[in-house]
Amino acid sequence: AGIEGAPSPFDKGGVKIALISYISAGDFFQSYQAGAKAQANQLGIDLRIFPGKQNAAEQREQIQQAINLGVKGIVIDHGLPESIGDVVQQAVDAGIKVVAFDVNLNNPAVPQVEQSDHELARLALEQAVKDNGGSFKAGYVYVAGFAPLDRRNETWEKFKSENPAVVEKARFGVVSDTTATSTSDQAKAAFTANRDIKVVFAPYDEFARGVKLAARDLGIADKVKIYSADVSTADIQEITEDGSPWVATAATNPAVVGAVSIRAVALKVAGADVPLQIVVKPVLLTQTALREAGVKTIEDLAAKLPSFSTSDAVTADWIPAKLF
Amino acid sequence: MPLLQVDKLSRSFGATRALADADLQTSEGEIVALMGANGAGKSTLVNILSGVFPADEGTIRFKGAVFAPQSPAEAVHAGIVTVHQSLDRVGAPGLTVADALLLNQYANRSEPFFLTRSRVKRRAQAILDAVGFDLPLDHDFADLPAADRQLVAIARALANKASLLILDEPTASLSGQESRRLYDILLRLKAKGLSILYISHRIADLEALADRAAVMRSGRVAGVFERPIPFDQAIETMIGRKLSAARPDARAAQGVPVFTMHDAQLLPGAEPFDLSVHQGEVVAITGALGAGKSRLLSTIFGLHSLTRGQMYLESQPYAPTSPGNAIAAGVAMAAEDRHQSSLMPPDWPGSALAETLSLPHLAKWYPRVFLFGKRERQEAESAITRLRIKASGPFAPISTLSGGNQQKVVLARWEAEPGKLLLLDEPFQGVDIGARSDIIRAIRSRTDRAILIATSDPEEAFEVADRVLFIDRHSLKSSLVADTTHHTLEELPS
Amino acid sequence: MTSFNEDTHPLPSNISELSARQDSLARTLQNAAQKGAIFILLAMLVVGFSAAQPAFINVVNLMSILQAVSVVAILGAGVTITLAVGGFDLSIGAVAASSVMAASYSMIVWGFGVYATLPIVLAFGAAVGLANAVLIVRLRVPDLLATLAMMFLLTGLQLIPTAGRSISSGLILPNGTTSTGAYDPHFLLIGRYSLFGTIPIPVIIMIIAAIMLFVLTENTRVGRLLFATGGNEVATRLAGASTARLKTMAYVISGTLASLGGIIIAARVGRGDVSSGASLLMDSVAAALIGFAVLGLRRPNVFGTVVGAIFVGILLNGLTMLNIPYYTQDFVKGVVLVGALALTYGLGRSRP
Amino acid sequence: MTSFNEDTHPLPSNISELSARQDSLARTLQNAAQKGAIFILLAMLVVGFSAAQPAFINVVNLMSILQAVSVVAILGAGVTITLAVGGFDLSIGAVAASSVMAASYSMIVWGFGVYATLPIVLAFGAAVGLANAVLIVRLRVPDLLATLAMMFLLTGLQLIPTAGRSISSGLILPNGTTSTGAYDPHFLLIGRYSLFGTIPIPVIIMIIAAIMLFVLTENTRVGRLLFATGGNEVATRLAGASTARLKTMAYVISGTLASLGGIIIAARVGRGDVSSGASLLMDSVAAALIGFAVLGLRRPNVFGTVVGAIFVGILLNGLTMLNIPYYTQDFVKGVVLVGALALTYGLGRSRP
Ligand SMILES: Nc1ncnc2c1ncn2[C@@H]1O[C@H](COP(=O)(O)OP(=O)(O)OP(=O)(O)O)[C@@H](O)[C@H]1O
Ligand SMILES: Nc1ncnc2c1ncn2[C@@H]1O[C@H](COP(=O)(O)OP(=O)(O)OP(=O)(O)O)[C@@H](O)[C@H]1O
Ligand SMILES: [Mg+2]
Ligand SMILES: [Mg+2]
Repeated sequence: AGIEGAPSPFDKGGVKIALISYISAGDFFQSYQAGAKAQANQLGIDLRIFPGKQNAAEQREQIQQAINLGVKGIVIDHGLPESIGDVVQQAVDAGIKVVAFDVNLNNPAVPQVEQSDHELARLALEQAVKDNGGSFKAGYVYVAGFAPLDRRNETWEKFKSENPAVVEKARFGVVSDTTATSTSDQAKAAFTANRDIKVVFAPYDEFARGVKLAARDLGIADKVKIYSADVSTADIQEITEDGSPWVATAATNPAVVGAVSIRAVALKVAGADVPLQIVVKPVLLTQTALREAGVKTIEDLAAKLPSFSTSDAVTADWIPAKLF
Repeated sequence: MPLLQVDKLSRSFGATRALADADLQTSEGEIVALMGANGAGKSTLVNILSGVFPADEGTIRFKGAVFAPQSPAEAVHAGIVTVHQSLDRVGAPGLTVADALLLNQYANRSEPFFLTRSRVKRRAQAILDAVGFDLPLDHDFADLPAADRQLVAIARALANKASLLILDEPTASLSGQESRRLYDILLRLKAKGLSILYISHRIADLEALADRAAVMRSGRVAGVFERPIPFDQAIETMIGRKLSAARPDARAAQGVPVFTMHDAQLLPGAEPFDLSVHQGEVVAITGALGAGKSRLLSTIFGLHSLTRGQMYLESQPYAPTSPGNAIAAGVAMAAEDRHQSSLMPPDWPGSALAETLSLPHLAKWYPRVFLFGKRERQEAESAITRLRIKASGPFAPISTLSGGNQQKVVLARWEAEPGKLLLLDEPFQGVDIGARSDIIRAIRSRTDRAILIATSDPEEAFEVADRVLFIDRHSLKSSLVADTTHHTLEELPS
Repeated sequence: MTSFNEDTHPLPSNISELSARQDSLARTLQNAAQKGAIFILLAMLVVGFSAAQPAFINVVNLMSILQAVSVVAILGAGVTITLAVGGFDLSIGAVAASSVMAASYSMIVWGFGVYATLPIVLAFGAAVGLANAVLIVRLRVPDLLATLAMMFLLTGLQLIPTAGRSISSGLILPNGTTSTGAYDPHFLLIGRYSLFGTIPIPVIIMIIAAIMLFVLTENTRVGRLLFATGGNEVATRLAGASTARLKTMAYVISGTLASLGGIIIAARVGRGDVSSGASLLMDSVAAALIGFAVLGLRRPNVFGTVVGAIFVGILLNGLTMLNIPYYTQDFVKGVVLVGALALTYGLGRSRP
Repeated sequence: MTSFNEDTHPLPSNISELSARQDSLARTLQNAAQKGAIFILLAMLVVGFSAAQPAFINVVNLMSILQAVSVVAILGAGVTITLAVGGFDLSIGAVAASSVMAASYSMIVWGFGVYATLPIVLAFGAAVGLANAVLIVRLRVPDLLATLAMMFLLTGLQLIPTAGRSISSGLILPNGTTSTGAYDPHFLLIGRYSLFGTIPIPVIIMIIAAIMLFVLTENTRVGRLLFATGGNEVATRLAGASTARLKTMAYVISGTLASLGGIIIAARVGRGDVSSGASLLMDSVAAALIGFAVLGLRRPNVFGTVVGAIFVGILLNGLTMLNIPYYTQDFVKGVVLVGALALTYGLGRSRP
């Protein structure tokens, strides 16, 4: 089933597009995929989703597999530029249109959709300064080696050098099966050792959840404030809960980013021009704002905060406006 | 100059002095029998000579030079080849019988690096042919019955170039036929100048082979006897007392049979037979290797089912489906090959003497679920005195007992509780002559049950039983009533 | 598995080197050092950490250490039981992870409360244990293989009902309906309440589970038979016990304990979080294996497992207090482990 | 491990059920079905996938399947060897991951080329294997425990030189200097070049390694002794072999193979990525264990391991082609595994 009035090949429908993820597990990526799928449905795209297992070598195979399958376009969702750069070039050479999300391939033929981790971290940190002034003792949750966290870390490092009165007293973090509880175990140790920590920057919602649990367990929820990035329904509930120390998070809607990625690749397949950089702006969600608006779930959020649920980035008149 | 000269060799395990200043000599072309009660220190001496562990004190001279092997490989390299007592030290599961036969050759690199299946088979067959044994070369070693494992160990040892051959109870699970074949080979090797140290509790072995007998007692060599060896005197030196006539008085079978088999067929194609065992009666079953002794006993114990026929226990139909079933009905079995069938590995819970004893009786001895109380200890202490088990205490790890003493513990286990029918498969493997009569007396002192013993040694059968049955191709053939007449091997159908 | 035992006994002990020659004082000392190696190390850690950071030794912190290790200790006890019967349960991590999902699903999608959810989740764990047992006992699939397959199966299965998303209030199901349930506040107390304001419930659960399993394995008939099955299955069968039933029991206990661990995680996190359970598995296996060294027993034992879990917990907590970067922590954990093991196993065994 | 073997031998056969009663034709058929279960399933999968998606069966796709499984197969072969000596190497995943880091460090920080990097990395793997062997053979730490400790140690160690960051060109080291090296293009070819444009180098490496190890384990003296060590260490020592040397050899081979796997990953990925190799351990263990079932051997064997790896590779590739979501894939993998195992092990063993 094609779309009437759409440029070829979307007028006939059944366009094969591959979505190749580096990571599939977790709410963010599932939500991203859901957005992509929804957008693809509307455009009559036959979307092939390749599962990501945080295995860069396998991602290479999958790109090759997609080429074998004869897809018209490929969306790359995260990954390591070094490991996929050359296969992406192969795909481009084979006439396949490629769009990348949050991975800088440095390839003029490959537009990049960005949710801008730097921007996310900056928004959260600015809020922290607004709430606590420019001088405070901070705890910081970070695990190196995860690209988004590494990028958010760059902003944190820059922030520290610009605000010398902000002191990082403790740095901890675990990524495991039970990221939240393991992080909370560490946070408890860190709080116990450093009673003067007033602000915790936890730029990943699982981290923030763990820190909140620790603060609650230690009975110091009223003495610390947590700033984070990303959002989910569960997060909203945790943030708006009575006495929650989790006061703000900066986030984009992953579903929207997914949709934008599909639109970008569709436009390229249709032969339209697409900017090389497509930024989906994050929004800052504070505890107060969420409570006032009575937001309970992501869906509420999308309904009450249109800037969260839609993006006018890369669109065309033949693409239906409403996503869900 | 003697080939091997052992001087004042000592070795202790904790408080136990397993070897205490033992002296021994062997010369080329001589078979020296090493006799001694269970726990006398025979295997300890063997282990030191074959490099399994070192001595604490004393010297060994081999071929004139001081010899103190640090590993089994070193001993083998020097020309000392050993068949060890326990059968769980022969081969490995997952390897074929052919591989097990060639294991020494693999280890000393006399086989080429690359192997082909056909070559391995050919070489293994050659080893078997040299000794005239017949074994299934392609089978997994773990599937071999105890006797066949023993054959593997012997064949393999004989295939090595050795100047001293040590055999620690090589005939413990062999029948007369294989034993006699082994005698032939050993005598031939001896004629070629090989020196052989031979350990056995079977007088028949020693009569056939020994040029000299060294008798060990409490870690020392207490006496040396030249051929013709006065066995009565040797045994007295060994156990410190005269051996009373082991054969107990024959008793008339009492009342109704405890256990009967009717028209029973063990395997398809085997001839059906009848069997009945009466209360207070000891019936022995003997026959060649693979004749079906173990099959018969384990069928009664619920490990297999009859292909035809019925069994009755005290006139009730009896058809156990598992050992648990059989035990509940009052039938107990001490299986052959104690390592596989009865003992826990070292250091594992349940590996102490008392715990080995109590395993089948836990529910009876500890009805309240928790293992509190002294029952286990008491039972163990009583067994130790009753059967003269040599151990450092009721909770001595079973692996620190000598082979014969381990076997006594296994027997004591089933002797500890009353029952209707007791099945003993090769019960006297490695048990010394003195202890055997102790055990028989202990077993017979209870008249409340029937006992069925499987043994490959006909002499032993006549020694212990009121009645001896002969089994061939999985079918019971003839029944001989034991009497004081001394049956010789030749009288038996073969 | 018997192989552990064999590994530590290059030769059965009746032919192995014994230290009788050494004079008995030295021997006793060495023996004590060997048995106590882990405890000596533990004491050194505690003293060191307390000196460097006095807050380490306060009760609240000690409680948070116990709380942190409770799940691993409970799962480790399950591994211990399966090790005792000569098996190995690789599925516990996945069982715990899917129990988190099951608990969340029960409350959020089905709208059940704590009293319905607990039995459902525990039954789920027991059922997985039973399935493992069927594979192992009936179909004779080797333990590692059967539980590994089960691990993969559960890792996938837990994601299917929600199409891979985590479960929290307002979850939109694959069929489009929005679920209206929420975590029962009483359920959350399991993870968040502290008795007398000091002893967290998970710690109490851990202690009860540990004591029960300790008594079961060390002081009961069944425990003896469980170990006997692992030591020599044939011998145990010939002694009249049903090893099939014993093994089944071990796997069912292990599965149930894993789901108990999952319940605690769910009650701490307050949502159904997607994970494979791989790191939980590794940590519990580590605890169970370190347990071999505790008291120098060299065999699976529940007490050792719990001590092993606490040992690692103390190490990680202390290092975090000293603000040691996380990547150094794994390294230190490895080094300390190797050291403790070398001490326990290496002592008194000078000969190769 | 002996325990595998014991599992398959519930009773020594002289007291176990004999199958002689069954008539021989039925038995032969059953035997064939049992030995071939995995192959029959494999054939069914291939036919099914090809029917549903013709692109599945083309050469390029089959090669990418082989390429995808090459690392797992190589690591699995290492696990197989350690299983053969009755041990278990849990550190291989970590060795592979740290080899990726080592290779990257060598090229990017030290500026070495491919010819210096390869021996360095392989030597690193061998050294880890040796360290494992020292723990196991000299200090008598149980295999699982020693290699688990090594796993933790390496997981931490690999992060220390770069303070936990991935290694790519322009990396800023903890001491503040910027590294100037880059991946040697020749090194990258190891992961990315295809012989005759069709056969990728990793596949060739896998085939060579598999053949060498297959011959070593199945057709040499040493191979027999390795299996003998695993089956009965005491017996093997008493036969005059040095089981210490054999075990050491097995762990060194295993470590070296793991670093070889790491080299392939590094050459495919093109940078030192911290997260690489997370699931490698489980996947290789799975391959090695599935290998037991291949040909119905019920013991570790290199051929089976490779087939096991390919089996899983085909399954995952086909499911992906059919656009099955990732969580369903894990589930299907588990179900197929359970099925294959039940078939192989369950057949011909009707009695519990
Ligand atoms: N008809 C048959 N079908 C199957 N196996 C048979 C048959 N006849 C003989 N056998 C073999 O013979 C062996 C008989 O073993 P069994 O242990 O019962 O004999 P045994 O007399 O106790 O031998 P041993 O003296 O070694 O204890 C079996 O292992 C079996 O392999
Ligand atoms: N590892 C050990 N630890 C403690 N005691 C041991 C150990 N090995 C042997 N012993 C003891 O040493 C003594 C001699 O044992 P040995 O095995 O040499 O006896 P044996 O003469 O071979 O007896 P058998 O005829 O029963 O085989 C026994 O008392 C035994 O308990
Ligand atoms: Mg002996
Ligand atoms: Mg027999």
